[in-house]
Formats: sequence, C-alpha cells, structure tokens
Amino acid sequence: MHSHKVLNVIGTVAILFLVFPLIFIIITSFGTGSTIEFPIKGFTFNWYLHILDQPDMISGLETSLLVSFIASAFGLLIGIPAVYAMFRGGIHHTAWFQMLFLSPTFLPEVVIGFSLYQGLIITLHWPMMISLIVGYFLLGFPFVIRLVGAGLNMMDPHMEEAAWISGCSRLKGFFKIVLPNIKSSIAAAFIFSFINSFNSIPVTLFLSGPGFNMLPTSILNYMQENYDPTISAISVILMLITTLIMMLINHFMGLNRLLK
Amino acid sequence: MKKRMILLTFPGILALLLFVVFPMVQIIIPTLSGQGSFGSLYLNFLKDTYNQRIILRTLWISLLTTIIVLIIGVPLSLWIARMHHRIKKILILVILFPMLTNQIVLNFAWIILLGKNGIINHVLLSIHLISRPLSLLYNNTSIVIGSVYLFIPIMVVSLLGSLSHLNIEVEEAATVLGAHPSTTFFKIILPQISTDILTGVIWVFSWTMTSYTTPQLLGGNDDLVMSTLIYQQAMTVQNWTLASVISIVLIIISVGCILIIRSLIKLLDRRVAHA
Amino acid sequence: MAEVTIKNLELSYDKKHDVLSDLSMKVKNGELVSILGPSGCGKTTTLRIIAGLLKPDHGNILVDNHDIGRTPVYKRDFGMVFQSYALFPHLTVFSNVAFGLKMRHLSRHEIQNKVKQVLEITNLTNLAKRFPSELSGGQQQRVSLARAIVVNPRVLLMDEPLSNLDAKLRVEMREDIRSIQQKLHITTIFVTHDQQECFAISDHVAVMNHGKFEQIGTPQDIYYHPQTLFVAHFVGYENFFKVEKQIENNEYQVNHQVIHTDFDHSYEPKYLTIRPNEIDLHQHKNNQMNEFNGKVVNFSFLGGSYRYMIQTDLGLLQVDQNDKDKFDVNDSVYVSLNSQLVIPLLK
Amino acid sequence: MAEVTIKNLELSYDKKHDVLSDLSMKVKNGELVSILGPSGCGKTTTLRIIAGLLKPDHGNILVDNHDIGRTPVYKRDFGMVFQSYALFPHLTVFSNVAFGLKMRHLSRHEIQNKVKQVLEITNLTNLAKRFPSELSGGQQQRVSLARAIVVNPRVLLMDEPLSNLDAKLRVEMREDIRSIQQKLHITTIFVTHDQQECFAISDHVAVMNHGKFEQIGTPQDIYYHPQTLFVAHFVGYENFFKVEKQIENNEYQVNHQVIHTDFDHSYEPKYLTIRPNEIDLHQHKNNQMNEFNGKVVNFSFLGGSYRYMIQTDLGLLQVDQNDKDKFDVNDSVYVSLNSQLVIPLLK
Amino acid sequence: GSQSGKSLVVSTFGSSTPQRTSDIFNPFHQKSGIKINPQFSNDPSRFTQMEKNPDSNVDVAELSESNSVIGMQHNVFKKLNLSKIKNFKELSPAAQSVAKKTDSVPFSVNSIGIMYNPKKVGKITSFKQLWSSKLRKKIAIPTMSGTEGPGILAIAGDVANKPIEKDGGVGAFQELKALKPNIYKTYSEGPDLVNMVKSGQVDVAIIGDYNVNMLKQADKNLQYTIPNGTYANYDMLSILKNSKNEKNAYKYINYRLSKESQTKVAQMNTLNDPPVNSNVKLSGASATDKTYGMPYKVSKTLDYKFVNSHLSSWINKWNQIINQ
Ligand SMILES: Nc1ncnc2c1ncn2[C@@H]1O[C@H](COP(=O)(O)OP(=O)(O)OP(=O)(O)O)[C@@H](O)[C@H]1O
Ligand SMILES: Nc1ncnc2c1ncn2[C@@H]1O[C@H](COP(=O)(O)OP(=O)(O)OP(=O)(O)O)[C@@H](O)[C@H]1O
Ligand SMILES: [Mg+2]
Ligand SMILES: [Mg+2]
Repeated sequence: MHSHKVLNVIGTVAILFLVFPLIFIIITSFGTGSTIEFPIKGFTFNWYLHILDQPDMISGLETSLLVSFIASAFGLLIGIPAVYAMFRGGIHHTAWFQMLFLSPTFLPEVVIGFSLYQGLIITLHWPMMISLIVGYFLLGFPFVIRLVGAGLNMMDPHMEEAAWISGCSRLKGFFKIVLPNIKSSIAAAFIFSFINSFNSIPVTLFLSGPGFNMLPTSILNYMQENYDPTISAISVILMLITTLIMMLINHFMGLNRLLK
Repeated sequence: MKKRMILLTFPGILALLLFVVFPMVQIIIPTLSGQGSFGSLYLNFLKDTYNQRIILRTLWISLLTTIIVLIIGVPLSLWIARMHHRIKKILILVILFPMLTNQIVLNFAWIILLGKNGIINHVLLSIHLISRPLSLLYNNTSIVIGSVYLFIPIMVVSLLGSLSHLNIEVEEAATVLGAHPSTTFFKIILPQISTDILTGVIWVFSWTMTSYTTPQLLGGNDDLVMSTLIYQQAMTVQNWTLASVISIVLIIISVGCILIIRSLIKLLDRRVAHA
Repeated sequence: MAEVTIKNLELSYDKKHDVLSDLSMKVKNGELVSILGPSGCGKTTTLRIIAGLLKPDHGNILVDNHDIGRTPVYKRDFGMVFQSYALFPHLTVFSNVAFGLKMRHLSRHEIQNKVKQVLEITNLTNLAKRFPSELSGGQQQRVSLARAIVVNPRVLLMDEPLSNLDAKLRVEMREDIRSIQQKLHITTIFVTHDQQECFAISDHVAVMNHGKFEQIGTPQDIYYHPQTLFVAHFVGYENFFKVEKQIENNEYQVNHQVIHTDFDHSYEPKYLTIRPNEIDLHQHKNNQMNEFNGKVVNFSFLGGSYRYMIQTDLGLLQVDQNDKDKFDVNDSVYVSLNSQLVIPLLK
Repeated sequence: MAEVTIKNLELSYDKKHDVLSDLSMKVKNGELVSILGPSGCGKTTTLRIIAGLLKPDHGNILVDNHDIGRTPVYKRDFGMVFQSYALFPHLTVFSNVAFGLKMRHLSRHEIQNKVKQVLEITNLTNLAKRFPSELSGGQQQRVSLARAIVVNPRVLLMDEPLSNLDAKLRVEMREDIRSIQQKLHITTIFVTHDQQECFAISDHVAVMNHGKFEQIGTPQDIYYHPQTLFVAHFVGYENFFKVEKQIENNEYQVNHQVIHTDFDHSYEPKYLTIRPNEIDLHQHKNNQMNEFNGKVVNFSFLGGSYRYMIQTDLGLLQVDQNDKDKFDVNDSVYVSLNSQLVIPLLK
Repeated sequence: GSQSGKSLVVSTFGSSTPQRTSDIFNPFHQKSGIKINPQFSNDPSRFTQMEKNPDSNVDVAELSESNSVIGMQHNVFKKLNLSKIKNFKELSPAAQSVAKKTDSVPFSVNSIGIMYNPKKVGKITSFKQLWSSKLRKKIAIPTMSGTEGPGILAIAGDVANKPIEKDGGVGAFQELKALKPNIYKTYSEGPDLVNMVKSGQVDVAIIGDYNVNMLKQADKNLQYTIPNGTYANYDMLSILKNSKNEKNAYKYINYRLSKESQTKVAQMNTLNDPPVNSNVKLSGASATDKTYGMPYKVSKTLDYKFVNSHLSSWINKWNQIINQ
C-alpha cells in the first residue's frame, strides 16, 4: 500500500539496470573462449580454477581483505566518537568539523595516493603498509561520518536522556542505548568504507611496494596481457564474498535493520 | 561537558590534519612558486582554451551524471525503503554488488553491452525502435551511463537510512489531506531528506569529477576529462607539479560547485518552508 | 456531509490475535460519533481503517452507501487528527495548516484567510511562524487539529485530539470543534478516552472493548443506561453487586442482602450498580429502604467532592460527598441506595 | 527521600522571550507536588531543568539543601516519565523496565521480581515480550511509567504520565502511583493539565502560567480559594464579575448590579467569581439575596449534569444542573448566587 | 635496501607474475641462493616511487626505456660498471650502445607493428598503407601517453619524410592529422582493443609486440606484421642509487642477460620476451610475431633524452589534434 505504481516501475527498471552488467559478467565467467565474449560458446568452470594459478591474486585477495578491514575499523574507531560529539555534544560550528571530516571526498584518488606517498613515506618515513592503511582509512572515513551521523540524527534524543536518568553514565548510555540504535548505520558505514577502499586502484598503486600485493592491482596487472574470463571469475568470487559478509551481518545484527 | 565532548573529535581532527592537510600543503607548495611568478602555473593552465574545454566537459558530465543519479536514485531508495524486510535484504545486496565488482571489469562489461553490435543496440534494433545502431560507446553518453551505474548505489546508501526512519504517519497525514502520492513525495518526503540528498549529491558530483577509470575506458578520443588529464601528466610525463596544479583546480572547482548546489538547495528549502 | 457505515470489520496484526472482530456502526450525515474505550482496545486501528491507511482483513467502509475500499486515501476528502500529531517537521505551523488547502488549489488569499481564522480558534496565531520542533506537546496537538478542520472535509476523524491539553483549553477547544462541526455539518468520528469530553460533544457514543463495540447510544443512554459491566464501569459506576437471585419482582439478593429496585422487572440483570455520587451517606440510621450500616475505610479529595470508601455488608462501597470534613476514617456511618437510581446490567 | 528546592529559575530558548521567569518552589521530603498549567506554559521545561537535562540561564536546584547544578544527570538518582515516552526501541518491555535496575547492579533475581511486580501494577504483564513499536499509545505510556518507578528513585519526575490513558485506567494508575509514592515516600513532581487528577493525587499544587507560578497551595486551597482570575478559571470557575466598586463592606457593584458576599471584607477583590454548579436555577422568583432574572440561551449535557448558558443582567452566566430536561432554550429563569460561595479574586 | 646478503628487491612489471616468479626468480634463487623480493606493478607508479623516494628499498629496477632514461637524468640509478656484466658482450650491438649511453642495460625489446584482418582490408606490409583512404575509421592506435606513443610519432615523421629529430615533430603531427580520419579510437588498455577488434569496430590496430597474443586469441583471422622502419623500445635493468646490495644486483643482471635465461623467457608459453642476447636462437612460434630476427635488425632506436624533453609538449599537441 505504501508503494506506488510509478515507484514500482522506476524501482524495477533501476534494479534491472544495476543487475544487467552483473549477470553479463557472471555469464562470461563460464565462457570457453579465451577472451571475454558474449554470448558464450561453451560452458566451463576452468577460469575459476585458473584463479588458483595466480598466486598474487590470491595473496592479494587476502591482504586486501585484511588491510581494508583494519582501515575501516580504524575509521569507525575515530569516526564514531567524532560524530557523537558533533551531533550530541552541543558543540558549536559543527559545519566546519563536517567540512574537514568530509574533505577526502573532494580529493581525486590519484592525489590521495601521491600526496600520502610524499607526506608519509618520503617525509615521515612511515612504513608502506601503515601508509596504505591510512590511504584506505581516508577513502572510508567520509562514509563513517555521514552514515553514522545520519543514524544518530534519526535517534530520539529523549531516549538517551531517559537512560541517564535511569542512572546510566554518558559513556555507558552510549554503549547501552546509542550504539544498539545506530548499529545498523555503523554496519552500513563499515561495509561502504570497506568496499570503497577494497576497490581503490590509484591509492593502491602508490602505496604498495615490494613484499605485498593488493587485489585491485593484481587484477590490473593481469589484464595488461590477458583478457580472459578469469577476471570475470574473480569478480564473481568477490560477489560471493559480499554475499557471505552480508549473511554474517544478517546473522549478527539483522540485515533488515541495516540502513534503517 | 561541551569541553570534554570536543575532545572526542580530536583523534579525527588530528588524523585529517596529518593525512589530508599536511600532505596537501606539501604538494601545493611547489605549484605556487614553479617557474615564473607566483601562481603563474595556474594561470597558464587556465588560459589554455583546450584546458578550458576539458574543464567544461568535466563539469557537464558530472552535472548530468548527478542529475540522472538523483532522478533514479531517490525513487529507487524510497522503493527499497518501503519494501518488505525480506525483499529489502535482497535489494540491498543487489545494490552492493556493483560497488564490489572491479571497476575495470564493469567498464568492460559496458563496452561490450554498449558497442555497435552490443546487446542494447541489438535489442533496440530488433524491436524496431531504431533503424541504425546508436553510437553509445566512446562518447559522453557512455561516460555518463558508466558513472550513473557506479554512483546510483552511493546515492541509495546516503538516502536509505533516513528514508527508513521517516515517520510514515506524516505522509499519511498528507495523503489524508488530499495529497496525491506524487505530491506527498515532492512536498513531504523530499524536504525531510533534503540534507541527505545534498550529501548524496556532493558524493556523486565530486566522485564523478575525480573518477578516472570510467572516463578513461568508456570515453572516446575527444572525451578527455580533468582526472584523465591529471593521470596523463602524473604517470606519463612524470610532471607532478602540473598534475598537482590540475588537481588543485579540480578540487577548487568541485568544492565551489558543491557550495553553489548547497546554497541553491538551502534557498529552495526556505521557499518550501515558508511557502 | 456524508454518511459513514462500517461493516463487519476484522483485523489482526499478527494473524493470530484479533485486534478488531466484527465491528459495525453507522454514522449519519453530519453526526458526531465518539468511540470511547480503554487503552489498546483498537480505537486507533479502527480510525486508520476508516481513513484507508490500513486494509482490514475483512469488512467494508461505505460512504453514502458506496464502498470506498478501492478509493485511494487522497481522494477520500477526509480529515484526520493523528494521536501522534504527525506534523510536517519541515513546515511552519502556518504551512502545516495551509497544506490541505493548497492541495485543494485554493487561491493564496483564501488560504491566508482560512488559515488565519483556524489559527485563531486554536489559539496559535502567535506561533504561526514556528516549526513543530519548537512547540510544546499541547501546541503541537492544536496544530494537528487546525490542519484537519481547516479543509472542511467530508468526514473528520480525530484520534484523541485533545488529550494533551489542559482542562480549560480542552473545554474551549471541544466546544469549538462541536460548533464548527455543527455549523459545517461535518460527519465526525472522534476517538477519546475522556468520558466527559465524549458526552459533551457527541451525538452518539460507541463504547469499545477488546475490538468490539459493547454499546452504541446517545450520551444519555450510555450514561444513564449502561448495559454491561464494562460500560458501566467506564462511565463512572463504581459499585457493582452480583445478583445472586431474584427474590420478588423488584427485589434482588446480593451478598445475602436484599436490594429493592424500581426498573422494569422483565430485565434479567446479572449485576446491579449505582454511582458513587448517588449513594446517600449519613451518620445516623434513617430507616430508609436499602439502608446499610458501614465503616469509613479511607477518603480522598477529588476537587469539589470527597470520595469515601465504606465497608458494608454489601461489600466495599465508593461514595462521593460534596461536604468537606464530614466523616473521618473509622467513623461508623449509614449508606442508603435510592432504589430509583439502582440500575440493572445484562452482563 | 529528599527535599527539592528550585530557586529563581530563568530560561529562554531564543535569548529573547523568557519561557521561565523567576520560578521558585519547595517540595518537601516525600511530598507529591503537581505542576498544573495550560499548554505551553513551561511545565516540561521546568521538569527538564530539575532533571538536569537543560541548563537554566539563571537559578539553582537544591536537593536537601545541596546545589546539584554540577551533579551529572546519571548520578542524581532521579526517575522521569517523558511526555513522549522515550522508550528504548531496541529493548522489549521487560528490558526497558529492567534497565535502571541493571544500572544499579541488582541481582538477576531481584530484577525479575521487581520488574514483574511493576508490570503487574501497570497492567503490562502480558506485553512483557513486545517491543515498543508493537504497543498502542497508552501501553507505551505505561511502560514509560513502569520504567521510572521501578528503580525507587530519590526524586520522581513525571511529565503528564497519564494523558493517553482512559478515565478508568487513569484513576487506577493514579491511585497506584499515589500509593507507591506514599509507601516508598518518594519526593515526586508531577506535571499535568488534568485538574481532577492533580487534586486527587497531590499534597500541593503549583499552578503555572506563562513561566511563573500563580499560586502554590494544597488542592483544597487551590480549589476553594483560588487567588487569581487565571487560577480560578483553571480550576473550574466560569462566572467572573469585574468589581466596579465596593458599595458597602460586603457589597460590591458589578455591571451596575449589586452582589452580596460573606468573605472577609478586608480583601480588595478585583473580581468576584462562583462555580457553575454553585448557582441556583429556578423557574420562579424566590426573592432571595443575589437573585437575578435571565433567559436560557443554550445547554449541553456534561455527563451527570447539564450546563445552561443564561443571559442575565450580570452578563452571560454558566450554570450546571443535575436535573434532566428541566429548562429549554428561551425559557425565562431566575438565578441566585449563594453569598457564601461567591469568592474574591485579587487579580 | 635489503640488508641480508641472500636477498634482493626487484621492482618489475606487473604482467605475467606467475611466469616471472617461476621462470626467472625461482631459477635464479636455485642457482645463486639469492631470494628475490619482488614488487609487481605498472611502470609509471613504480618509477614515481623510486624517483621521489631515495629510501625505497628497491635494489634492481626493470623499467621501460623512457623511464630508465628519465631516471638517469634525475640521478636515480647507479652508473653501471659494464665490466661486471659478463654477458654484456653477447648483447646485440644496438642494445650495447643504448646501455653505454645510459645508466641501464636492456634485457628485452619491443617494437611497433600492425595487427590487421586480411579478409577485410587485404594485406598490409608498410606503415604508409595506414594512410590509405580505404581504412576510414578502421584503425585503433595507442595513445601518446602509452609506451608506443613516441614511436608512432616518429613513424609518422618518417612517412612524411620529416624525421622528428629534425623539426621536433612538427611535420609528424601534420602527418598524424592526415591519419585522423582513419582512426576509430585511441586506446590505452589492451583489453579495450580486444573489445574493439572482437566487436568488429576496427580492422587494423597499431600495437606493441606484447599485445599480439591477446589479440590473436580474440580473433584467429588476425595477422601481425612488423614493417620495416619500426622503432625498437627496450626494457632495461638498473641498480638504484641507494642499493646496498650491489653484488647481488650484478648477479641478477648477469643472470637476466644470460643466454639460458633469455632463451627461457623468450618462449611463447612463458613471458614471450624478445631477447637482446645475440646468442639466443629461437624457433617455431616463439620466433615469430615479435621483435626478433629480421624485425629487430631493421628496427630503429629513438633517442629518449630527446623524446623525454619533448614529451610533454607532444602530449599536449596530441591531445589537441587527435583527442579533438
Ligand atoms: N504494529 C502493531 N503490531 C502488533 N500489535 C499492534 C500494533 N499496533 C497496535 N497493536 C496492538 O493492537 C491493539 C490495538 O491498538 P490501537 O493502537 O488501535 O489501540 P487504541 O485503542 O488506539 O489504544 P490507545 O488508547 O492506547 O491509543 C493494542 O493491543 C496494540 O498492542
Ligand atoms: N526547542 C524549543 N525552541 C523554542 N521554543 C520552545 C522549544 N521547546 C519549547 N518551546 C516553547 O517554550 C514554551 C514552554 O514549552 P514547554 O514544553 O515547557 O510547555 P509545557 O508546559 O510542557 O506544555 P504542554 O502542556 O503543551 O506540554 C512553549 O511556548 C514552547 O513553544
Ligand atoms: Mg490509539
Ligand atoms: Mg509538556
């Protein structure tokens, strides 16, 4: 009853639009041709097996997952207190804080990569891995500020007050009342900062060095001389990983509350 | 209380000063004094009519993308927000997939789909909607299609939370008062999420401005944009100073545009509020 | 300006427990009918179904004998005051009220005038430029009310529109609502839990309990002739006597005592009842009919009267007295029940 | 278990218009004081300041003579019922109520018992496992109430805790609140706009108007001896006569007529007033004191009584009568004002 | 740099990483006991890192000729002691002369060739044919900012008889302008080109050797030719200025230039890198379609010092003429 015909049409068309290339990629990953082609001529799982022959794609996948995870967690750790202070702390001039916190959005990723290389690695002699985590952190941080901020704004402020009066300190009230009510926003912020850093090529190009591979650059490297369905296959694997992560989140905090 | 609260922002402020402001200052400094007088690099860049065209093209593509994303993204978010839990779960997943799929792979998918012999032309031809294949690829159209595809999820994400939190009774009140669902949408729902729309717009606009992969792969020869220009200067010519100059120009332009959009929305908002 | 009929409504939120079961009622053209009932009995649910905001599992809503089940909400030309106000948070008080008029494409000038007039009635003129978040609870409620009545709807639905107002304002507002409703002849359904309010304002009252109407009638009917224990309790009867047996035509045995009554003895009452203020309380035995000895257990001030709890052979009685400080706890007293005021309940 | 003093509170939300101005009051140990006042007068604001949720621009809150201005909210050991309920949406009814007890580190067993007990009092036992979004308005309000009282706080603050309940439940609940409050001797401040509720439950009543206390006193004081026009109007006086001059010690000129009174003539009243139910209405001239001729303009049923509007030489009078159908519109009648019941107002 | 005497950090191209590991690093480790710690990534970003950060712990860099020359100009590398490279004498004379002019030594070579579909456009044997009006909108060429960019400009100059060394590319750009109607699109990524070829949008493409296999897999009908007058473009080895592992670095360079290693990586089924060691003999499929044998002998070299000094303005011009 709450949806409407026009909405149904736009929604369905938009979802089809979003799904269309994905289906295409999934189909091509099973093609027998030695380059990506559509429609496919035969059906094979070989390209999935072929991923196993690419050790740096596999190690890249592991490192990418780990580094993106650490960077996103770091973003939440720094972002959530800041957001709380901005929206619930009665601080003045929050617009300026927001401007600063959202500033990474305006930087081209090449510039983030290059400027961090100059600033952290050359000037401050920070290790490559730490700098990479910083770069990924910058890619995810605006998500934390925005999504968690929106979640907080939506929460009835009287609720927290009721907790204080019940004898809950501000800190405890934060964990017992605020956090459970914004956990879906936090989950969303985590997912998006994770994805955004996980996929970044330009930042990774500058901030990776001898000793470790990252998945996006491995894929890029692979494609320089190969254009076979392996890259479709790895994309499909990534979709499966997403599904898995979402199922985990669903299990622990209920996906229906996600983005709610 | 307020004083202690402000402490909570310090880690964030520190991080951004160290990771954004400090490195940016480092790359800006050489651009100011580079050969010749103060700021001459910027002037030279901006004076060139070819560069001006690139700037305009970049702006045009970003603006168009943002508008289309807005037109599709807002109803889509509302549609998803009002879905039953179970369907909503699946839809959120579908929204996430494009984001997690490698951008290069996605763009190649678009190349194949949009090509002269691609599926889209094929379908359009077979239903006789067109008589000759459309040239959808390697022009502004394909860049916009590719960007819209990438950024719809971003818009949905920035809206979905607030939309799910909207008090349904407020809309019901409007409906009972005789507002057609479309009126309710424009006069009641949109104004309540205007700040979230603004964020979505900021994100989509600035990311289209700065994104590199899509214009590089889907654009034609005459579709150079600022980010591809930055890449060219930085990676091929190794001219980091000029690349920095272009980046700074790009950043200033996108921040400027965002400020304009922001004040426009505010203006609109006030008119809605006091109408 | 329309006759509303609800027919056999049924609804359950969880497909297990019925919230509404077989609800029927008719509201005549231009009438004001109140739905009176305890918290959680399904009043809001009923109103939402009538407005079209909720689909019943079963049953119909007819307006002027046309089933409007398929008419979209926005075409029904109804007005509604929400229990939670549901104000438009992004609009000022003025624009909130003007909204419905704009939807009806009135001229700016007309809108200005009508809104001004309604804001005056609702005492909101000074707050016209504020946003809902800057109003007190009662002020918000008044905006919600103003917004619903300004459009002069075919049917006006109000969900406890006055619950957050003070007594004085409540009386003023209910009189305003009543006079507007009568002047414009708007068919109105009014949900409330306030007995007095409901009696003062309604043509008919429907008393609801657990998703059913227990009794529908004029205020006087409900007030003087409640038919069930529930309704009686709800409209202020406090003393209930379970009838053990009918001794003679007009005499009933209660707790081994006999109560004389005056009503038509063809009734077969399950209970007898009388209001606290209809029991006579005196210090000495008067040898009246229905007189019983008792002891004061407790008393409290109600504003204008005192309520005494008296332990008697009939059980614990509640008695209201206007006089101050007449009796004290533990005083021995006599109560007498006017046989004309004792009424029968059927269940 | 604590004495609360509020001293010279001042507050304005916008730095221009004072919402509270120079508000002072003392609530003794174990007392229940109601704040009674019209919508928007500043009741919620006052309560929030006492709770520590809002900083006043000026003034202090003392508990047992200690200024608690710097004590953080959570250390105050207060309880509060919010006007908007403010339930925790992610917790069940049970956990909502148990929350404060957990903060006080009670054993599981104790928590179970206490919560159970309170849920019973508030009629919520069956709903213990529901989430707030699955409750009706009144049910939510009861949860909010249960949550506040279960912890047995030093000071209990309640913001219209019963406004969404039906009359019957309201009476039950207010009696429960009163008896718990008295048994545990909890100092309580109770905000309401319901006169009767406030009188039934309070040791003292503070009547608030435009951010000031107009009168503080016992319920009887307020009811029988209102001192200002505002208070009188608020507690049910409807007939006001502006005193034109004092003719003799006990005689005052009103609208060119003379009214005889019985009160201490050292008062210098600005107005005289009498309740609608204290005016005698009869068909024929009785030649009593303060008798005036009039005409019935209008009448309505209030539940138990009828209110007549009578046009007289004194002006339009409101008169309540218990009898049904005694007079009709346009009947000529006589009213007489019992001189003992006419009271003076100072402003 | 890597302090341990038994390891070496090598920064190399990101393509075919499994083969690089199995066919270069592992055999080298077995032979010398030195473990390679590789950095795989694209040429420009690795070079930026080395250039901007003297403290990067890279010992040996494998880079394109263009970046190697910039590296020399910017003092990024150690001057090579050619006498420490035992295999140096086995290198082709052209490679030797490039090594002597720079701080780096070539280990492989690519050149520019033409991939075409003879069924659609007939046989192509010379660059000149690309200007034919029959090829309208049928050609894909790499962008100026890619590895082949300068070579294409030089070829255009040769076709116009106005060598770029003489007029700084003015005549060459004139000639490119004339080619423009035939250009369907400039491409920057190999897969992009594959898509164009597969979907039949182009029939002719100017490419570097390393894209041959990818294209031939995409369309069996394609033919590759390296016309006379093509330009060679070396991949070079350099030792970074701050390397503390010079001994191991020379061992690696020696290995990389050895006949054994060069033969191995020149095979079709591994890296398919054309050798610069003259003693390497290839046969069969591995000997064709690459800058080996005749094509290598007739290829010309570019002076990358000259190229690099003009590159910025050329890219500008290219943008304005071709990307227009
Ligand atoms: N969304 C829901 N899910 C499950 N049960 C619900 C829901 N909404 C209401 N209920 C239940 O349905 C019953 C009727 O609710 P309704 O809101 O109609 O009551 P009401 O008569 O308006 O009460 P009140 O006077 O307290 O507002 C209540 O017992 C309530 O708990
Ligand atoms: N956030 C705010 N900003 C500006 N004005 C406010 C704000 N909150 C309340 N007010 C104003 O302050 C006055 C007092 O408000 P308050 O909420 O204390 O009233 P109240 O006595 O509790 O009324 P009610 O019985 O209607 O709840 C009102 O006139 C209200 O409009
Ligand atoms: Mg309700
Ligand atoms: Mg209030």
